[in-house]
Amino acid sequence: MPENIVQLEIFEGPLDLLLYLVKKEEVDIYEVNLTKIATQFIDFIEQMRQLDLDIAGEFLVMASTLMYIKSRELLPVDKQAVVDDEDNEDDPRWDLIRQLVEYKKFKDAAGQLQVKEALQENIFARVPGKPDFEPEANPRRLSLSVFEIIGAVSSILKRYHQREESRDVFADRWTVSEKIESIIEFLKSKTVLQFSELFGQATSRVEVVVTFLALLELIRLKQVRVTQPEPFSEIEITEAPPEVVPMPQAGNGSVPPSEMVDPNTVPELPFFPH
Amino acid sequence: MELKSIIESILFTSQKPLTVREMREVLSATADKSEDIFINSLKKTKDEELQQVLAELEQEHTLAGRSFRLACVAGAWQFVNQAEHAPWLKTLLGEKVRPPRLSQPGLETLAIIAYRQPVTRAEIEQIRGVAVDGVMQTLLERGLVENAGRAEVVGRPMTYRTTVEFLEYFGLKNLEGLPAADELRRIPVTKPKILLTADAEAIPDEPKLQGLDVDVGEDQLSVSLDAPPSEEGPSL
Amino acid sequence: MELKSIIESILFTSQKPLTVREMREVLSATADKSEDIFINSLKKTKDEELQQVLAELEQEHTLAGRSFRLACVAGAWQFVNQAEHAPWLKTLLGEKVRPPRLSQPGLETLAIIAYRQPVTRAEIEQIRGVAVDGVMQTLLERGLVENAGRAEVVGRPMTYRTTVEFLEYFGLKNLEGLPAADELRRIPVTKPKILLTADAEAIPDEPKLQGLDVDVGEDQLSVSLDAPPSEEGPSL
Repeated sequence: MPENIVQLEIFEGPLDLLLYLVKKEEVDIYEVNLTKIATQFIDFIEQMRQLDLDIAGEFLVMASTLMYIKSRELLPVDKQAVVDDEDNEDDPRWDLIRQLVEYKKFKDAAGQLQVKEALQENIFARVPGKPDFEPEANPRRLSLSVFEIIGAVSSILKRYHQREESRDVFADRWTVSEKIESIIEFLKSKTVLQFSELFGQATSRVEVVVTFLALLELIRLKQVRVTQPEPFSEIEITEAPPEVVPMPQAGNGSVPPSEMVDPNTVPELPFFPH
Repeated sequence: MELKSIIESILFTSQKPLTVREMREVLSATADKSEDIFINSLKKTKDEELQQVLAELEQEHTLAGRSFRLACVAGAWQFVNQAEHAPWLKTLLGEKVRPPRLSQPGLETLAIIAYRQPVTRAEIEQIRGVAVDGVMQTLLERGLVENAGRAEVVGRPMTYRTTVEFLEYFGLKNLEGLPAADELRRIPVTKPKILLTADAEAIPDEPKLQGLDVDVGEDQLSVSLDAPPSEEGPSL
Repeated sequence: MELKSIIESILFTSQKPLTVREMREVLSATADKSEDIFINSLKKTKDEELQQVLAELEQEHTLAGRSFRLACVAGAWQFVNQAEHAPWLKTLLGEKVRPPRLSQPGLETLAIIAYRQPVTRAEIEQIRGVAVDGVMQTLLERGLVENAGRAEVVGRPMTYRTTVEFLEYFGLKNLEGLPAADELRRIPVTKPKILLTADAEAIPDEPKLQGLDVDVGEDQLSVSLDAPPSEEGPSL
C-alpha cells in the first residue's frame, strides 16, 4: 500500500487513519470487518517502520490494540472469552468502534466550522460612516438657532451705542423705553406678534434699531418669549407666562420684582440713551 | 445574482454616499481582480444601467416602508433614516455631531461679517471696538468665513464674507434667512474716515441701488448687501 | 411609529453591533431627555419585548431576500451583507483583517471544546486519540478558548471552554447555534446488536448498505461517512 505512506502526513492520528481505512471499505462503520482493518493498519505501521519513519506513539498504541483484537479472533470459538451481552464494556471491539464513531462526528463538526470560518470572511457588517439622518432631521440644523446671532448683534449694538452716545445718533422721537412699552401694548391686543409686524410701522431706520433693541431687552428680561416654530419660518413674539419669569437680581439693569410681574411697568434701562 | 442586488449591497455597506461613477469603479476594479465570467461582465456596466437600477432600488425601498430608504443627495446615493427616529439616533450617536459652540466674540464677529459682507477687518474692529485677530483666525479655520477679495480702497485691505458652511451651521437657506436681515443691514454705523472717503468717491450719489443699497449721509453710511446669488442655499 | 421600526432604525445607524441591553439603554436615555408621551412610554420596554421585535425583524429581513440581513452574533445584533457580494465589498472596503485560518487539528479540537465544554485536556485527547498540547496553546493564544476552572475530579485538572471571540469568529448567535449541537453533546453511543469481526461474517447480504448513510439497530444511530466538507469554501 505505497499510497498510504505518502498520505501519512495528512492523518491527524490513529483514529483518522482508521477512519480512512474504514471508508475505503465502503461499508458502515458498525458493519466493518475489524480484523481486516486491523491487518491493514498493522501492515501500514510495519511499512513505516521499515522505511525508518518516525512513528508517533499513538499509532503504536493503536496497533497493539488492534493486534489484541485480531489475536482474539484467531482463537477457536470455544476458547474465546465469553462476552456478556448485557455488559459490553470489556469488548475491545466495541470500545474502538464507539471511539471511532465519536471521533467521526467531531471531525464532521470541525468540517462545518471550517465552512463557517470561510463564510465569515465574506460577511461585512454595515458600519455607517456618519449619521444618516434625513436632511430635515439633521441635528446640525436644530441645536443652534439664529437667536445666537441676534444675541450677538444685541451685544454689538449695546457697546456701539454706548460709544456713540455723545454723537446723538438717534432722533429724539424714539426711546427704547417707549418702544418696550408699545411692544407690551401690542401684545395685549394680539397674542402673537410676527417679527416682521414689529417693524412694519417703522418710519425710519432709527426706529427699527430702537424697536429691535427694545425687543432684545424684553427677551433678556424674559418679559416676552421669542420662538421659531420651525426652521426658516418667521419668528414669533408672545408674552412670557408670568410663572416662568425669573427674578433678575443684582447687576446692571436689574428690576424690582414688583415691576416685573406688571407688564405695564416699564423698567428704566440705564443702557440706552433716551 | 443580479446587478441590482450587487449595487444595493455596495450602497448598504459603504461608509459614505456613492456617485454612479464611484459605483462603476467598484464594479470595474472587482472585475479586474477576478476571473469569474459574471463578475467580469459587469466591467462594461453603463451609467444608464446603473441609473435604471438605482431608480428601481429607490422605489422598492420606498414601497417597503421600512425605517430607512435609499436617497440621492447631490448626485451621491446612500441609505438614510426616516426623520422621525432622530430622538433615538441622537442618543445612540451621543449628539457629538456638532463642533463646540462659538465664543461670544466669535459670534459677534460672525454677525458683523454676515450682515456687512464683504467687510474688511478694520470695519469689523471699528464696529466691535476691539481687535479681532484671534477671533478671525478661528472663524477662518472653522470654515465659517472666507476671503472675499481685496477692497478697492486705499491699501486694498482683504475683505471677508460668510461661507456655505456658515449657512449650514445656522440652518439657514440663504443670507436672507438671517433674522431681520433687511432692517439690520441698514443699521447706521459710522465708517472710519479713511474708508468713508474712499467709498464716497467710488459711489458718488446713488441713493437707491437695487441689491446693493448704499446711502451716503453726512456721517452715516448704510450698506445693504443682499445675498449674492452664487451663495444660494446649500442643497441638501 | 412602532417599537419595531425604532429598533430597526437604531440598528441601521449603529456603528457597532448592539445587545438587547444596549438597545434598552438607548430607549431609556431618550425617554429621559424627552417630554413626548410616546417616547417616554418606551422607557419601560422589557427585554422580552425587544427579543420578540428582533425575532420579527430578523424574519422579515430574511423573507425580504434582499442583499442584506439582520444577524445576531454572540448576542449582539447588526446588519450584514449576504456572502455572495463579498467580491465587490472587498473592493469597496478592502480585505478583512483576519488571523490565518485554523488548521485541521485546531478545528477538531475546537469542535470538541465547543460541544463538550467545560472539558479537560485528557477528555479532548481521549476523543481525538492524540496529544493536543500545541493546538491548545494556539487556541488559547487566539482567544478562541479559555480556562473554565478546575474539574472536581482526581488531580483537579483544568477545564476549557469557548469564548465570545469564538462565536464572533464563526458568526454564531450562541452555542445553541452550533451545527448538530444536540447530537454531539454528551449523548452516549449505544452498541448495536452484532459486531462483525471475522472475515466470514463480513457483510452477509445487505445491498442497501452499499452507501454511506446507515441506520443501525434499534437505537437508530445514524452515521455518515461522507467526506467531511473540509476544503469546500463558498464559491466566490
